[in-house]
Amino acid sequence: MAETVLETQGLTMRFGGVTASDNVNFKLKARELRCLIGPNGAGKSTFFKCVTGLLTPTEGHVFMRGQEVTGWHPHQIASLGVGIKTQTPNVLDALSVRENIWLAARRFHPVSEARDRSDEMIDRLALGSIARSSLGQLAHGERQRVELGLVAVADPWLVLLDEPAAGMSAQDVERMTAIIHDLTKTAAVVIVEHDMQFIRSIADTVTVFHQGAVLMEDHVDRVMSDAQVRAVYLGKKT
Amino acid sequence: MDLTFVIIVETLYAVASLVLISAGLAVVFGMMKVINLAHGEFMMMGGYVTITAVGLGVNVFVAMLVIAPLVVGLIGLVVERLVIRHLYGRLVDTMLATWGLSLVFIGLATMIFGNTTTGISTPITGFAVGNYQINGYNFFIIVVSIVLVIGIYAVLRGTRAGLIARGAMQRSDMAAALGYSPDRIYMATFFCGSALSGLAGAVLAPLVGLVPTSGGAYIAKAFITVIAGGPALIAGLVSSATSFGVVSQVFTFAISPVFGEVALLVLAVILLRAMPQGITGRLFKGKL
Amino acid sequence: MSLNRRELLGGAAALTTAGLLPRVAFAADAIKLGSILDKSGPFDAYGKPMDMATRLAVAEINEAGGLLGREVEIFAYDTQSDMALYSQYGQQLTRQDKVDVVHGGILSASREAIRQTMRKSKTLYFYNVLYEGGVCDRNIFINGVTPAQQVEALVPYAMNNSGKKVYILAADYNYGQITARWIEKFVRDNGGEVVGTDFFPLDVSDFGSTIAKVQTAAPDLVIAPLVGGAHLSFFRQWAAAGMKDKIALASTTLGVGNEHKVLTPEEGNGIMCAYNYSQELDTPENAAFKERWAAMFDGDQSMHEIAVSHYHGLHTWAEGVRTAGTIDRDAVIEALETGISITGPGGKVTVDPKTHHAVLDVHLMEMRDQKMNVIETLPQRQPIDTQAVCDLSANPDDNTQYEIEI
Amino acid sequence: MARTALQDVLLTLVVSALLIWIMPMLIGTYTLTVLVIYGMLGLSLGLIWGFGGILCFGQAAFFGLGAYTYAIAAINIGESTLPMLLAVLVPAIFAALLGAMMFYGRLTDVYLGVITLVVTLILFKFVNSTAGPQYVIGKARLGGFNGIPGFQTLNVPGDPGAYIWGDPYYYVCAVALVIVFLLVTWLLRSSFGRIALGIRENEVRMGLMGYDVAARKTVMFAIGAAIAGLAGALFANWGEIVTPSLFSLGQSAEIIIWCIVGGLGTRIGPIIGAAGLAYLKFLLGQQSLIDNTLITGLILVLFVLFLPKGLAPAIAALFRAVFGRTRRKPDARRMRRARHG
Repeated sequence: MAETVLETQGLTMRFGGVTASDNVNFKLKARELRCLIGPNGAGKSTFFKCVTGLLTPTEGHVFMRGQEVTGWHPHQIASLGVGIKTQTPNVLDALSVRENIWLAARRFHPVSEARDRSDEMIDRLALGSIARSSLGQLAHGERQRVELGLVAVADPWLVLLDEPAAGMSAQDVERMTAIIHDLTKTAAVVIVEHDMQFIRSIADTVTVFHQGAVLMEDHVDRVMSDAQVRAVYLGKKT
Repeated sequence: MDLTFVIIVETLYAVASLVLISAGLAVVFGMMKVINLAHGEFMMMGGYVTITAVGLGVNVFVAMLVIAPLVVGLIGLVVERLVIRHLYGRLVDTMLATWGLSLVFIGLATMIFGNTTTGISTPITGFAVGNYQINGYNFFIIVVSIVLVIGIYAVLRGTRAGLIARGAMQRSDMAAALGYSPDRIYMATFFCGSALSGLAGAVLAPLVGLVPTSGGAYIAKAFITVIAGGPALIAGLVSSATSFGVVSQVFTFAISPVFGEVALLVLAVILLRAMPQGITGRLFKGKL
Repeated sequence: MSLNRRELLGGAAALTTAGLLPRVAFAADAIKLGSILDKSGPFDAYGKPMDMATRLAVAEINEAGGLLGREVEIFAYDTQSDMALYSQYGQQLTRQDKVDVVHGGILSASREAIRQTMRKSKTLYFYNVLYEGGVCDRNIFINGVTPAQQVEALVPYAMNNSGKKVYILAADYNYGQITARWIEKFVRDNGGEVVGTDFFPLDVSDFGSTIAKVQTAAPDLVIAPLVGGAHLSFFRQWAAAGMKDKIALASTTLGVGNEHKVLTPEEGNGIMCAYNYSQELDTPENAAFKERWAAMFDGDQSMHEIAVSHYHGLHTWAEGVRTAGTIDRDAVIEALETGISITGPGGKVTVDPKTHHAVLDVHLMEMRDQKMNVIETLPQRQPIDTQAVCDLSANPDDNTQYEIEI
Repeated sequence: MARTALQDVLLTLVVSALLIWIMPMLIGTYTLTVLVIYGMLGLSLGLIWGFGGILCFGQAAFFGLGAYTYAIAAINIGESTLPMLLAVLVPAIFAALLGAMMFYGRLTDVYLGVITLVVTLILFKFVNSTAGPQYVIGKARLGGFNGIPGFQTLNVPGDPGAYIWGDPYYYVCAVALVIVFLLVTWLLRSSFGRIALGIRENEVRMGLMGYDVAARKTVMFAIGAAIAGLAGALFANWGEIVTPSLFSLGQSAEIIIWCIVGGLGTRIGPIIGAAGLAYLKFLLGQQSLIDNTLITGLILVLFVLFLPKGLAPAIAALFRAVFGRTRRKPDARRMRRARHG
């Protein structure tokens, strides 16, 4: 049995009178790939933010590799070896692709090793041709890819991705899927996603959120065919 | 007993004058997210306009309440067209440009009026409360501030322009979507803000000696009051002016005016540290 | 030893820089007078008339044939009310322009910023402004009024006109602090009592709470050594509160920069003060002086206490040079130390050899309709405060500003 | 970074050696000294604002703190070496505490500006009201508005009698500026500097990468304060008096104007801006036709409107245009973001 890398117990987040995340118990094993789905406002993103330290939960606990991290700052969580990609592309616009990736690698490695690793990552992501361009000049898909590179270059054992495929072309999505599969060789991956196409192509186990709570958690095929899920979410979509 | 009354009046006056000196800045900041660091100099100009007008034989109240706001408002309009207009959306750049403008105005005022302190006498006489004499003009300032706050509230709540303004405050693109040119809204707002600054400077002029650098004494206080007040225009203005006014007066009476000022500043640091979005960023959310 | 080293370095620097300046050669024949004043910025109300006084005095000296048959040329710098510029221009005057004497400095801070520079470069220095007293340095001559000269006269006069309980409101800096202590001493000496003292930094302009506080103490007299534009607010707020007719008011500073012309008659009337000069002084010297001033500056009448003090200083220096027969610093100092006197618009001014301060007339005045009417003249007051601590004939190497223990 | 580190250092050394040699022939060394000191002060803000994205409205506070620390320590100690060190350390520690308070509170932008402004005001008001005899530190009276004159000025370390004064002092200050400049260059080339640049660009991303943003900004802030403190101590030695006006908002304003005019996001820009504008102010003091403040204000307004990147990048662009060397133009976005921190 693989180790549990991420666990939440009774995770609850309230904003004023609204309960955005309601008593969520969640477990993720090493090298597992998990998608979180649910309609808008189902609490996926709140859950994501509580786990990554962008929000401090009102109640409940977050554990990573058995270590309680509730209320930690994002940088402390990231320092454990957790890679995080937020919903909107969060990159360093004025710096070049190489500098972006180098900065991520430098956090965990000395200068020269960071350089080698970022070169390697640029090759792996096929970014060589634009390595010197600044991020502000790149297309959306390229920026998303670079951000994934930032996450991957740090050798995380847990990766949290918020809508990685949003707004990307089919070709970009394909490339993204390959990168994510690559990541699962060494890391557990959590993906918050809307795009059903993408989820079908990548997911194994899926957790469905509804009104802040976990509605069901099962294999993607069974989830897709579940009547209740279809009712709250898919039915309106497809 | 008499002293208590005097202290209450002085405290009310402190709060009122903070409201008065911050109102113009608050309007411009609230609506346009522009921090006008030349605000103090607009007040200074309000003072000079009043003194000049009174010198030309105009009734002092007319000069203070009508002429000064109008003239300073027009100066504001020119400034908006020439400078601010080009810098919308660039908060720090507008701060720097208006800072530069404030220096320009100080320089101009020095060249025109010289550095000699000038002033006019207070048009309202003092009166006795028990054993104490009170400055009657303080009441005038308190009344002007109250009228001002109610006036701003009424305009925002009750008029069409106020509705548009509130819309622009929430979402600057919304007014545009409704078919109002944001350019004109900004122009109007800046005019109003400048006029309020001019009014404040005019009303306070009889109490202080006026020199071209007088504005510097106000801008820091107004800036702090507005930022600490946070996003809600009226609630923010009143709540932060009240906290600062009361605290500074308590320390002024208990120790000395210097401690009063320092207490105000220390409170500002604590407030902003505890509520980085200002008082109304945390409390009174969604109020005006 | 260290001093010699400095001189050497300073001299070398002046040589290299002077070589590049052609105008030095042009002015070689004239006596060079350095002037360093705030002609702009917040203190220009003091500085501008002082600058005019400089030009008037030098014009008079030159019209009378100059000094030692040489013309006096002014090297003037505007320090823009910025203390850092005093250091800068002070160096410029001594090292580059190599002037023979420097007149100037307004605030005590500005004097202290350049005094050591003048001393090190052996440039004779005149500071001609009313100040807190106590400077003891053979290189400097001071003919402003000191607290003892002024307060000793003002306090009994003001107390006689009001009563024995006194409240002091003073500017919170060197001058105000020291003057407040002198006021306290003289109030006690005259059988009175100080019921309260408050100090205000120079930028305080709201005195509402203070006025309430003063009323709680219920004094007969308020003495206010307040300084500058912000503090002027006190006098207006005091009048606005209707206090003018309830408690008497005296000041050691109001009027020095012609502030009484800014206050309305209702605000200013009845305020008591004591200075070396008032435009209303009824003497032939003053009448002639005002006429010459008006003739030179298109009818201007902005002369005030410290501008006249400055004017006195310039003529005192000129008299010293004439007596010495040379512009050599040491010779001029010795000549001045003989106790030279001049008679100017403020009366007779005599150099006190022991302190390098001035023995002068103090006039008691009362403000009335934007004028400072002279009530009484107390002739030839000694600077007894500085005399108590400073004796340059016994200790010529002294170089301190004493704070006189009272 | 186009040039290698070695080229950068060599270029700096050659250019500065030339300037140190030539400038005294054009301007008196006494004036030159203060221009050099202001240059250092400009550089201190240029570093934390242009490269750290921290908009500080109170850089003068650290300048004044350095000057006062030096004056007070020099009166008490009587030899200048330790006071110089203290003058660097005290502002740095003060900034570290203030920075930690602000950055761990996640204050940014205008709020940062307000806090630094308020802290400067508090310091100014406090120092300004210390005229009374009760305000004494050791043997040093704080002196209130009049400041502290008459302290031991810079001497050859270990020999309190051997003053460094006049021309030699100019060379000391100029060399100090070159050393600080090289240290800043080194800092910006190091990982710390590149990470700081990343933080300026996007704090959230740098946090998600695992960098402790607040700690790094605090350190950056403290380094800027240390440089400002050193400039303050040198200034105290130059003027031989320290006054509260060192802490004033006007002084802070000037530093900001220097940076804007010289060019943010460059190392040399703030130095040029500082020296140039200070010299202009000095020249204007010799005329009375136009008010000085007016000109300063006009310069600031015109630069913000028409040359928001400042002189240094503009001159560099001109240079490239004239000599026809094509290099990738600096991204407009980069400069703007730098300003907004």
